[in-house]
Amino acid sequence: MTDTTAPAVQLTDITKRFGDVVANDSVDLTLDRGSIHAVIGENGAGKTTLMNVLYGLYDPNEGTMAVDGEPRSFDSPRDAIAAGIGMIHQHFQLVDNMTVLQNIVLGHEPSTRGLVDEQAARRRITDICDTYGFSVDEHLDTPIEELGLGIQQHVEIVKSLYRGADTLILDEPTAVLTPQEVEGLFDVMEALTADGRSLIFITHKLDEAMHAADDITVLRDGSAVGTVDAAATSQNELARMMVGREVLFDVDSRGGTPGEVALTVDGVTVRDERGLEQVRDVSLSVREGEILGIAGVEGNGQQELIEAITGMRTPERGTVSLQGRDITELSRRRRIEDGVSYVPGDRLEEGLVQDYSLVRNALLSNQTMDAFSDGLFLDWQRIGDHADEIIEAYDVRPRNPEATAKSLSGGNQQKFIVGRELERDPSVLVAAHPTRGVDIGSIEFIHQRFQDMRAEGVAILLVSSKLDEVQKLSDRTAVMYEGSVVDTVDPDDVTEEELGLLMAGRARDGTERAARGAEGDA
Amino acid sequence: MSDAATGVRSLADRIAARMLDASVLERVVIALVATALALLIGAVIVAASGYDAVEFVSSLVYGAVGNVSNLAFMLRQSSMLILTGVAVAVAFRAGVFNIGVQGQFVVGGFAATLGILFAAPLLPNSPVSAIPLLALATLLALAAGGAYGALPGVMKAYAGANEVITTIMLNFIASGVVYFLLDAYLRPEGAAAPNTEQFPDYVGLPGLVFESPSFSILGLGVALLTVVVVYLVMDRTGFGYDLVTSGYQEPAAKYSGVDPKRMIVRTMTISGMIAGLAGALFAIMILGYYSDPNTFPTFGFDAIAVSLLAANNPLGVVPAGLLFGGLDAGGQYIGFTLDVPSELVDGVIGLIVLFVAAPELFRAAGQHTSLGGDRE
Amino acid sequence: LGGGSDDETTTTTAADDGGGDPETTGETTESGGSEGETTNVAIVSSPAGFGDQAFNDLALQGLQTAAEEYDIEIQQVEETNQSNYQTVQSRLAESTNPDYDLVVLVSYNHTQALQTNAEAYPDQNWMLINDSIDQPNVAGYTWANHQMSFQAGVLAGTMTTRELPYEGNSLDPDSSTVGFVGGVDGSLINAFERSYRAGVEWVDENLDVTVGYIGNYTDTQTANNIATSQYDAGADIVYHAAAAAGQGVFQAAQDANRFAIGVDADQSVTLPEYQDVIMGSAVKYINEGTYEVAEATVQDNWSAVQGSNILGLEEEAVRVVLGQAVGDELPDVVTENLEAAREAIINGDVTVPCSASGC
Amino acid sequence: MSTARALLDDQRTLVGALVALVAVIALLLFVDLPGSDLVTVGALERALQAATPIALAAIGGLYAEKSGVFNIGLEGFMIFGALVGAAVAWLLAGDGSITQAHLWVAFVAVAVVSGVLATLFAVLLIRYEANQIVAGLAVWFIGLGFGPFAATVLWGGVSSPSLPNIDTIAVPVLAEIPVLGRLFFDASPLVLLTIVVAVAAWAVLFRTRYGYWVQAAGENPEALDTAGIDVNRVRYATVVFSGVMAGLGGAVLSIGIGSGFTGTGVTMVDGRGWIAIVAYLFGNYNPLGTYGASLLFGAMDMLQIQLQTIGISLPGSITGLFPYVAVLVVLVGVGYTRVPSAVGESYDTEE
Ligand SMILES: Nc1ncnc2c1ncn2[C@@H]1O[C@H](COP(=O)(O)OP(=O)(O)OP(=O)(O)O)[C@@H](O)[C@H]1O
Ligand SMILES: Nc1ncnc2c1ncn2[C@@H]1O[C@H](COP(=O)(O)OP(=O)(O)OP(=O)(O)O)[C@@H](O)[C@H]1O
Ligand SMILES: [Mg+2]
Ligand SMILES: [Mg+2]
Repeated sequence: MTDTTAPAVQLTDITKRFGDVVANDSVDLTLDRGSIHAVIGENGAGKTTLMNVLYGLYDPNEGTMAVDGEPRSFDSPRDAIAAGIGMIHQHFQLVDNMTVLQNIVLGHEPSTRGLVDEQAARRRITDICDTYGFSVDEHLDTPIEELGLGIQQHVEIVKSLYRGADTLILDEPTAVLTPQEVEGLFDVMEALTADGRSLIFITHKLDEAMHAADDITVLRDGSAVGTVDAAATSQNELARMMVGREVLFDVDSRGGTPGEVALTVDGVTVRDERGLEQVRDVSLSVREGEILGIAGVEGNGQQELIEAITGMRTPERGTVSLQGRDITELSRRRRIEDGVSYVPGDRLEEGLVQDYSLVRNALLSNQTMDAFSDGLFLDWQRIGDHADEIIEAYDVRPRNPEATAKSLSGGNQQKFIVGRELERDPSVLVAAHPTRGVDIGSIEFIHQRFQDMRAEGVAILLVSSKLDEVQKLSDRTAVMYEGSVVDTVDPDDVTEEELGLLMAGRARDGTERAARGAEGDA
Repeated sequence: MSDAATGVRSLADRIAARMLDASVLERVVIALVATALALLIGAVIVAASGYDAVEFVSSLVYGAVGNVSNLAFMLRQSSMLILTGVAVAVAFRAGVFNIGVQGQFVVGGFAATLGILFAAPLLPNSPVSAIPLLALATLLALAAGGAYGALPGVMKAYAGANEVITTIMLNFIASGVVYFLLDAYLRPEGAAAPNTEQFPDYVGLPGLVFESPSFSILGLGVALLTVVVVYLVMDRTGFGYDLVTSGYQEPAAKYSGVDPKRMIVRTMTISGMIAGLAGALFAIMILGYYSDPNTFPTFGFDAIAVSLLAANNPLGVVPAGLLFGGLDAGGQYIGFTLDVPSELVDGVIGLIVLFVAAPELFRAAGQHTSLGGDRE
Repeated sequence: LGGGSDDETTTTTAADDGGGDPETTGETTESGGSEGETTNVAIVSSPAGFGDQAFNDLALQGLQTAAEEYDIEIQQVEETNQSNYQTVQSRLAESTNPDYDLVVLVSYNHTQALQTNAEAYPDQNWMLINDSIDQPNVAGYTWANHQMSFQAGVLAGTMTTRELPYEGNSLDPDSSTVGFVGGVDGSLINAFERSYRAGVEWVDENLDVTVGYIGNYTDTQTANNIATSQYDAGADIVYHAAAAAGQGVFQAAQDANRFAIGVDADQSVTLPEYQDVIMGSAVKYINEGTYEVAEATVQDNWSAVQGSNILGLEEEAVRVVLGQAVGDELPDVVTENLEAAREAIINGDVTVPCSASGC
Repeated sequence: MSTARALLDDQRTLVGALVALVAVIALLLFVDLPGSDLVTVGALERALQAATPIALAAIGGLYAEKSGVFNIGLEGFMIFGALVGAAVAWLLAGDGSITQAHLWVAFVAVAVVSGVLATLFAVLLIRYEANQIVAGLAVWFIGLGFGPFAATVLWGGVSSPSLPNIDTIAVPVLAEIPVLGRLFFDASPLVLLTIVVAVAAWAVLFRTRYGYWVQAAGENPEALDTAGIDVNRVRYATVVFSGVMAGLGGAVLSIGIGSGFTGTGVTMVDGRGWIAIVAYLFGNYNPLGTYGASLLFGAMDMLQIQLQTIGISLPGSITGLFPYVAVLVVLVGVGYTRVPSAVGESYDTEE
């Protein structure tokens, strides 16, 4: 603590390039001691990159950093930790089968005569917990994997504090939390700043930033657009800064009249690998020529639900029907053949084979389509042509069908997958986050294609964490919370704010909803 | 124009295209460098042990291709290695480590033997009977090898048992049980050796080009045909695509409609069937009877090296099989011409496998070609 | 270390290879070298390989003895894959540099392959150990394993109820159990086991024999475990028929302070470190067989050895020799019983189960 | 949650099974039941001996895998260990006879040589990111080739001459305890040493910082890295350790309780390296459980011998397969053993 008046962290002119991509373009950021500084921006704006630079994971191409007024440069997180900086990643860095205590002390174990001194560790952790009101010390001997995400996040924070962090970076800490857990986190953040620690808080949610932070810095396309006082700004101003233009709700004519019911989900309950019930007794239906949007905070069962529909997962109870026919027992392959297309949320692992060329990837999930084989053998000629068509229509770059999938940027990978799945002439399309990481121009094109397909009578189930996308495209919106559909609403009748409340497990008017999620519980 | 002819032409085109592919080129280079390095180390060890390294290498070459009968022996070993190599490649390609090819090979050969020994007395004692006998033997070998491969497949898919270990255990078990059955039930009255009786004279493959009692060019033909079929299946059919995709990226395969558990079982079954076929060829072409499996060559293990050297590509198995057949033949020749213990050749094969497993070693050593190539 | 197996650097030297080209010589099988000219002999191992201090080494040793006396070059071929015997044999038969006058094949593993090759190479002379083939160019030599094992049984049966204090080792006269440790449980070793058992019972019907098989001829550790287990269970003498692995039996005997019986060679001589526990060995003179055939080859006297030669007690080709250290301590009744049993077998009064080649 | 429970339950079943085994053995020992012929103190003594090489290799393999490297080359390292042990003892003695001191020096030499070989192996795996399964198999092949080769160079045949082994040591007083005395205190010191190693390995893994690092390196290397510990250094250490332990396991076979090196067939190691892998899987990556599992396999070996000795006649070629079948049964039964999640993946720090 050399200079108590100096800012906790001062980033000046930070530039970080990945090849041609400028992830951070001379960004300035000042974190005042004892304050919370929010960093917001669209996907790919460069938030995480900036934090990784500060945490010593990346070397900046240009720019300087000062901690407590002293210029610093970090070769590795070890240096950053030594300088009192802690980071809680989007993906927790915890060892699942080790206990909470072991995780907290990892790398900084107090030892006596070679053995880890558990008592000493326990005392220090309990101290920290008492100071900030964590309940982590109640679970010290529990393996991480038995704890909920909320507690895991607390463990991460305690771990940083245990290592002596004065400055904490929280990268999208609320994305995986329930609203109650978010509240709890905000309390903790307040207690930390009250104790003189400084926090950087990354989020996509404007209201959270305004609620929790003292200052807000907005990043766009790698540059810092500006820093505002959280108390003196509005959501509209922030949105304008983020996107670079006025944000308007362009609710398209939804047009058309939906036809017969194409997809029915009836009383479906799904458990995950760990045996936890992720979807509870969900029923819904999608008609031909209709888009049913599913909104919800990620991790509320959307993924498991669509996996049950597309045949990636077997539901524990309930039925899935296609045009009135029960397909619950059908394999994924049969469902593809029967016209269920699926844009998966995980493009790296599921949507593409990273080592395959685009031509070979064009065949993925099309293996048994008659169009691509002449009886016994595959017709690589036709598959190649199809790959060309997708590349052309969806503006996939580079325009090289022989390029391997892994050499494409995330957005281009996504466009290729969407193209492949949409061009199969499905009768039902299930899409998870179809425009994630996709640039604005391509988003419009994909949205247009969704609307065209609706006009052609395709039944579309759209899962997206982007509320504006759901609002824009869907004819009806179902909101999922803790594995259940809490409400199904008409997008024209509901504001984004009201949707947000539903997603947080509350009633539209903001009142605490009678614990509906608890039905199948206990 | 027949379909077959166009098929062959487009196949040839594709092979040519493949060979020009940079990543294939890189693999070829890695394979060659790995082999050369392993041989070099072998020669150094030979020299360090006080033997003549030059003589070692030249005898190795002479023993493989020095004269017609050496060549026949090499091609015989190569045929076996190509077949078993393809068996390994199929599984490895799908991401399943079938180390049990040796056991499947033993069981397949045993089934073929049973078929021949039990059916021969029922058929007229004439060369015409060869056709149904060989057909029966082949079918039985395919079935037995396939079943013995499916077993660890099921254990992996449905009980999570690591296939590397189960298949190795099943190798030991196959040899033990086959030996027991052979000695207890198939050894002719009064004979001491645990051998079955000789197959009827007419059961065998005609020598044709080479006048070797244990090698027929038809055997090599069977191996090459298998290679072509496997290549076509892997490269040109939806099933092959499923299989290879499972090996590259299982979640993507599952997404595209592959049932991963079933795929494991199927892959192991096919791999076992090919190994079983190798067993039949071994019993019919090489031995002409069946014997204690503990005395068999370890084709099933060497096949792992063959397949790896070929980057698990069925076409690549052919040159790799020829190379290892040559090493085998040369090694044997060394065994009875030089003092150098022939086990050394086994060690050299192990070194080749080791080096092939670490392509980064060569990349780091400056063998950079334009593309990264793929790692499995 | 047994016999001369460590000075096996004897190899062909191209310089004094004076053999003519065999491919062009006459029809007769007597194409072997005449005296004064180097005789080339190749010996191919059984799958157990050389260094087994039994079978393979004995055969080799006979050739080496012959080489001391005559001008013989020996080429050792170690090949442990039975499926390669076909090729190894034909490669040796075809070889012109040197041209082999005799190829010795150790063990019946060669039989099937030789059936083809003996006909295919009528000019090549072969010696087949432990089996025979009816061809003019094959000398088959089989030793009566069953007879010598019977004798071993007589030795064990006679001693198990007696006392024999020797350097801390002893026999328990109250125990009436002896042991047998075999290599692979199959026809060949079964013959050892059954004849041994018959020999024991010939001495006294009420004696017990416990039996264990290793599963191979190499795992000394398991051999040791089996023998120890048998000593624990009351056996005081264990006979082994397990080639190289048999050393484990001697070790176990030393640890248990009991006795054992060796096989093939006089193991109290070839393994002197165990002479304090080796009461005797069931010996077959394979070395004399190979010597005999090598000599016949040198002297161009093939007809003397050609055909099937089964060598047993009568030919004095197998017998039980008493251990070089312990032997002197044994009571006379041992020699008497052994001699009585030998005569009974030769006269046909006793039928030994199984045959020279197996059960 | 349920997986964790399952793991705990699994531990309990294992412990339960071991307790039951000990109880049955005790019963058979002290009560004069027909089974008492089957389970003798001698058989137990030999089971402990048979468990020793397996347990050593298994504990090494356990550490490597716990840290994220599947060392499938244990069998190969055992072959090298067996060979080097025999060779060094033989060479040291020269023309004289081999003394106990020679044997102990040979053990140290095995540790050093195995350590060097394992370091090379570790460099290939960690630095050059070799495929762990393939490279491990290669080590086996190399052992199968160069082991007998070196034996031939040294001794003129694939096997060594018969060599003496480590003497048993009787601990005064303790050796007098009935049964236990003979089992542990009048036994090969290697048996006792291995038990000590197992306990120490347990303590290090679960009670020291190094143990924490090993566990984290295999489960979530990034977490360890960001905690400031070099993941690859941890892995180098465990891989080298596994090579040394497997080498010592091999040396136990050739000069510890055995009598020299046998190089025919799959050599005297005869699959024990593979069984070691199963032993630590069965022991659920717990060194004590692993020792128990090794003992179980040792006992299995003895069981088939005892069955033969008391005259229950199964063909030897079939009873010899007991351990392999047992491995299959164990693997299918506990196939769900939780494998550390980062096993097989190489780890690069970003940038
Ligand atoms: N390691 C990398 N190599 C190449 N490009 C990268 C790398 N990491 C990030 N990028 C690119 O840098 C840009 C900024 O990414 P960053 O992860 O910082 O975005 P973000 O603002 O955190 O987005 P999100 O809200 O989706 O987390 C993106 O275009 C991204 O694709
Ligand atoms: N982790 C990484 N390692 C190496 N290269 C990467 C990595 N991540 C991204 N890249 C490369 O960086 C480039 C930009 O990727 P990035 O993900 O930033 O694209 P993007 O901004 O999402 O693209 P788009 O504008 O199409 O959405 C691509 O060539 C991509 O292959
Ligand atoms: Mg981010
Ligand atoms: Mg992007």
